[in-house]
Amino acid sequence: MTGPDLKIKIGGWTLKNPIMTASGTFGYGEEFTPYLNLEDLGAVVVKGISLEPRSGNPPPRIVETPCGMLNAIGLENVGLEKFISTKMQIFRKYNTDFVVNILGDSVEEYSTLAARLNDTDIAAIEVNISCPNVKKGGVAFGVDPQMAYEVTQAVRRRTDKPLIIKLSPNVTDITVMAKAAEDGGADAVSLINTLLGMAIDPATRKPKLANIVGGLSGPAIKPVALRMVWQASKRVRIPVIGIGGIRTTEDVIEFMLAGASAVQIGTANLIDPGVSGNIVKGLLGYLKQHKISSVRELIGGLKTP
Amino acid sequence: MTGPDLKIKIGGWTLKNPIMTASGTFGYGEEFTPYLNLEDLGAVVVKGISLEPRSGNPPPRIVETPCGMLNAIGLENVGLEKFISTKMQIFRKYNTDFVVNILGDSVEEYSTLAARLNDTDIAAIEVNISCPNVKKGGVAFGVDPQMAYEVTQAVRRRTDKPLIIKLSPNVTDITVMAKAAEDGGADAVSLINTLLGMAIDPATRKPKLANIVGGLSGPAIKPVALRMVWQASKRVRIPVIGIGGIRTTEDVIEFMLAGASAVQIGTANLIDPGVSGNIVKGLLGYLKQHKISSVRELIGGLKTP
Amino acid sequence: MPTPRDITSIIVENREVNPKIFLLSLNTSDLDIWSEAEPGQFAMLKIADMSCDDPLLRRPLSIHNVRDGKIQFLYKVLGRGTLLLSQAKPGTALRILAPLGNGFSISNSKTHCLVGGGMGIAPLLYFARKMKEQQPSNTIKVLLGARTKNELIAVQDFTEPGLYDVKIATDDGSEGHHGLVTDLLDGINASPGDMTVYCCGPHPMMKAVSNICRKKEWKCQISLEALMACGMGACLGCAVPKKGIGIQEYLHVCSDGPVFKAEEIW
Amino acid sequence: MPTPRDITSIIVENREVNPKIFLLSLNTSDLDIWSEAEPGQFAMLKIADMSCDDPLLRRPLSIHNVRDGKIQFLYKVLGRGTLLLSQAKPGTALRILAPLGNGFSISNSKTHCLVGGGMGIAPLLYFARKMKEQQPSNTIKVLLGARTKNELIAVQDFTEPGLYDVKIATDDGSEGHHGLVTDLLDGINASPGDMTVYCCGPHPMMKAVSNICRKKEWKCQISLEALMACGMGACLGCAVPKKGIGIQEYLHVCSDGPVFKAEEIW
Ligand SMILES: Cc1cc2nc3c(=O)[nH]c(=O)nc-3n(C[C@H](O)[C@H](O)[C@H](O)COP(=O)(O)OP(=O)(O)OC[C@H]3O[C@@H](n4cnc5c(N)ncnc54)[C@H](O)[C@@H]3O)c2cc1C
Ligand SMILES: Cc1cc2nc3c(=O)[nH]c(=O)nc-3n(C[C@H](O)[C@H](O)[C@H](O)COP(=O)(O)OP(=O)(O)OC[C@H]3O[C@@H](n4cnc5c(N)ncnc54)[C@H](O)[C@@H]3O)c2cc1C
Ligand SMILES: Cc1cc2nc3c(=O)[nH]c(=O)nc-3n(C[C@H](O)[C@H](O)[C@H](O)COP(=O)(O)O)c2cc1C
Ligand SMILES: Cc1cc2nc3c(=O)[nH]c(=O)nc-3n(C[C@H](O)[C@H](O)[C@H](O)COP(=O)(O)O)c2cc1C
Ligand code: FES
Ligand code: FES
Repeated sequence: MTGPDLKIKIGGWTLKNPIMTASGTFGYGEEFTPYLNLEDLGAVVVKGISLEPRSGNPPPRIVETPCGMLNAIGLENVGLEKFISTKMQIFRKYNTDFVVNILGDSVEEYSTLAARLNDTDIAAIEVNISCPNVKKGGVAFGVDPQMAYEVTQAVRRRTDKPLIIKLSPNVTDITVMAKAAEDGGADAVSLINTLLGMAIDPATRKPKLANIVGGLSGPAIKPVALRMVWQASKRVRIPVIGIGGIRTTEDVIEFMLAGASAVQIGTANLIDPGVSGNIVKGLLGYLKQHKISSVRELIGGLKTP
Repeated sequence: MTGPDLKIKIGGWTLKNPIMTASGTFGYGEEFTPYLNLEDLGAVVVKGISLEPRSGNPPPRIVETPCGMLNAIGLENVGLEKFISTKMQIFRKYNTDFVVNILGDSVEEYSTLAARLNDTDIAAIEVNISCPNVKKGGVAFGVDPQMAYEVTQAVRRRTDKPLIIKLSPNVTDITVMAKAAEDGGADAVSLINTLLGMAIDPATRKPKLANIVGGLSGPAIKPVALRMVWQASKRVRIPVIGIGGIRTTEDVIEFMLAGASAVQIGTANLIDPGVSGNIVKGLLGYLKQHKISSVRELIGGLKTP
Repeated sequence: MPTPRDITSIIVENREVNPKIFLLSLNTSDLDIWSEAEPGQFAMLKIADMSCDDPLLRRPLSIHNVRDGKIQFLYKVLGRGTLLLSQAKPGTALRILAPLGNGFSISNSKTHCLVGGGMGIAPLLYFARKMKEQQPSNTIKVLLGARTKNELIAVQDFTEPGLYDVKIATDDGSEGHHGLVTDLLDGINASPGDMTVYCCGPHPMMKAVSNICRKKEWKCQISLEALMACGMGACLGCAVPKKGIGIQEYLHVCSDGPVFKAEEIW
Repeated sequence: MPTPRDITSIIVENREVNPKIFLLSLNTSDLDIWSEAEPGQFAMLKIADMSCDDPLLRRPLSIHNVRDGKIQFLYKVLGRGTLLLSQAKPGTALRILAPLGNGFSISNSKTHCLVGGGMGIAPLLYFARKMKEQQPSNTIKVLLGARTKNELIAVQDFTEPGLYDVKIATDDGSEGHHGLVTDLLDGINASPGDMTVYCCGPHPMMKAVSNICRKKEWKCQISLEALMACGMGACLGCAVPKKGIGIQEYLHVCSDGPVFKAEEIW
């Protein structure tokens, strides 16, 4: 007897199951090997990589908020070349698909990153467009459909890897952003990145983050994420990857019913490092129990009046 | 010895203290008289009123989410005339400032509401612009600066009451919306209204709200609200009224440090009906303890690098 | 009706009486509230301390009994809120907003029939007791139903000799009549005007009971449930569709109910 | 270094030893982790059950002692997380991720001086014990400081006769030297190379200690704190500025520390 089919396709890429980890919450993967088997996961998305190393923001960089957390890590990373020469070697030890999340200050930087990564054996590229476009006055790529379209198209031209555009939720209409990514040639969109938030210490009268503002993640944002995934998946034909506050198998099912083809687990990894592996098992159990032969049957299965 | 000064000004209106209740979470005020003295509050903002009565959305209308709740009440209300003839009579029993929150489907509806309310003895008008503009294809007034400007201006022309425009957080740039309200002639902006969200029941595969999507409120949204208040208050000269997840005196201080001149307490009233009165006491205690002579000293007092 | 208050009460006992069903007894210095409370009214409880945001909202529970200076609730563990409540030890303080809503009102019929299904039995005990106290000569029939014996609650309180005329039904026949509690109701003969039915239970059961009552021209009161945020008429979250033609209007379970005349709804 | 694990442990004792300071003892079937743990390493504890979102994150606590098959933590109630922990009764299960980070490393000096201030004393006990076990002939000086007597912790464990040379300072003079613990350190004479200082306490105190050490050319290890989300190097949240010129770089308290050589930081 064969078990339920957990496979999911994104462009030409077949994932063994729809459970990925979210960029910036799973290190470079290896940190989690004491708690789960990386090979059980659909994919591992690593911390965002830029062309040059970045040292990130001064501390405090994180603060807990009701059912969530704010982070202002400042995209600290080792830079592309060191990433390829060291971290990528580690990936090779595991029979797991690795996705590299990239970030840049300009369309050119994104293109260069994509071109260079195209020659490596990673499974896919995820583009974090929640970064300021230095040339266009620092407005984030992710809040302007035209800029999102341009960066998608530029990256698309330089890679034939599966291309995922990661959308910012800090926009009036997420469907416009999803469509811009689709029109630019993305194979999938992933959403949501963090909501922009802030916390203040009334005792010191200072912001709790040195950067003043930071990104809100965790269970608190799940309702917003679910809504955006539902809206975006009705608008575009490419797969939608759901992200935001996921920490149980039920959460995954909700996101898939809303229209997600796969999901990414973020903040939950920080609290419960084995959670992503447990969710893969939980999902398999759920499908068996409900006699669902393929996980794909869940996608967009929401019953609306 | 005189105690600390809690008074706050919005336009020509002086509030006895900066603590108001948020529309839709405090009924018409009287429901709360067993738990607090309405006269202790800076102002009571009542449930949104439309020209005609509205029966609201079918149930389920509410659902709890992590540290928050979604509501899709559907703006159920008794309509302007019944409101004036019945509910408003009740206000007169209390020496409290009442603010009426209005909502409409078109600029004309808002104008008519404002004109009619201008002849009553309410303290101020708050305009909920998170409503769809039926004539402009159902896009909410609150997500389009031009529409927000127009509705503000139209209401402004019909009333000399203090005019508060209540902003939706579901926008890319809250400062643009705040500026549109200021340019339209508002005396203050209040923010944030609820974040659009969604919840799904994995067992039934149905949305948990009959309306599918609803508004997220409660502690979960506080970091987003605080950030928007901070951004908006740096952009406009009129007072900003902070709303979102407030449930303690400390929360109020944080919002005021971020730039709010006053605050509104929403979801917390539903959980702890005496909370708004307790916060007034708490604020007074805080000022005394820290030997701050006027609550106005807190406004915008955030220390940033 | 007594004015509701928001008080702190201490758990005296919190005991599993049937699988997943707990009897919660609270002590309070403010017993007035409870002695004035009408049967069918409810309380909003904050399970954990007020500063805890998970779960955020209070939970509604019907007053099950007021006995020996204690208030009792009977509740089933369903989700996180009731799970946490079931784990609370004696001595724990709870915040309670009560009494809320409109309870059952004793009609002037000769015979009264209380029909409870599953957890819907909970509010009926206090009602039966109060009615017996206030109108000792009334005939009180009690019909209790559940899916299975294990889910039948408070039976021994009702079957105390000489109080009520009690009949039981279980879906699986593990106790009493093998079938629905509505079968028992259908079997009763009483002329219109002589009989009032008071019903609390699952939605389909209440609907069936109200259909029987309409057919037999009996008066019928039903106690509804809804998801609630405030329990006090402030949020308008607990809407229930009102019977009527034209534009759909809504009633609010917490402030217009939870007990309604059946004809207001169906 | 042992591989960290994520285990469930049961509270055996959770006792207030000083005002607002609790000694937490846990039982675990997985004692290997603890016997291998290096002094100065820490654990991330989830106070309530994993499904509770308030508070959301685990909290870091240093290993205070491993004794009689139990692991002990000594913690101060500061905010909501530690408050809830302090209310947990024996029998409660905690999720524990441990052992994490890099602990103290015993240098080859002749004399070792452990300097603890306030809650910073907590991790030093296990270190003192391990050092005594592994290098019984070492001279171990222990300098303990606090604002006042009530905040001095674990003193009786250190002052067990024959183990360590203990000196105490309090800011208000309520016990030992009336003044700062750094005064005591300043009073010690030892030539460079003969002495290593291991320090844990408030930031300004550690900075002062490291200044004294630099002046006297003593080696100095410091144990830093930072707000942490994961405790295992995944989130990069626990950054601490690295000493250096040019572009500011950061170290990470959970994975590069919590124990650092003072010269890495200052
Ligand atoms: C007026 C009133 C009186 C009640 N009296 C009792 C009583 O005496 N004993 C008792 O056991 N229960 C009673 N209930 C139901 C009780 O309030 C719910 O079971 C409880 O709120 C569930 O909380 P939870 O956190 O455990 O579950 P949640 O996690 O909130 O939900 C678990 C499941 O229960 C459903 N649910 C949640 N709240 C309600 C609700 N208010 N009504 C119906 N279903 C709900 C949810 O949709 C979900 O499917 C009453 C409800 C009302 C409105
Ligand atoms: C490696 C490490 C080891 C530690 N060992 C111990 C120990 O053995 N005993 C002990 O009592 N405490 C120890 N701490 C500090 C302890 O983690 C915090 O006191 C605790 O997390 C506070 O949680 P809370 O929920 O009670 O407070 P919160 O409500 O989270 O915060 C209350 C106050 O404490 C501050 N705070 C919160 N977390 C930290 C932190 N990680 N470091 C410093 N300040 C913080 C906050 O900024 C705030 O001002 C250690 C911290 C680290 C990083
Ligand atoms: C500490 C931290 C660091 C993050 N770093 C990145 C990053 O480098 N690139 C990126 O695209 N998203 C980053 N994110 C966003 C997450 O990948 C994810 O989109 C977001 O946290 C929402 O999911 P969650 O609620 O499950 O955490 C980060 C999130 C956190 C909490
Ligand atoms: C049940 C409910 C009903 C609401 N109704 C209205 C309304 O009629 N008009 C309005 O402008 N805002 C309404 N709001 C939004 C609140 O006034 C407030 O802006 C929002 O809830 C955020 O604040 P909070 O987190 O303190 O609740 C409603 C909120 C809730 C929870
Ligand atoms: S629960 Fe709020 S009005 Fe009924
Ligand atoms: S706490 Fe996450 S990297 Fe240190």
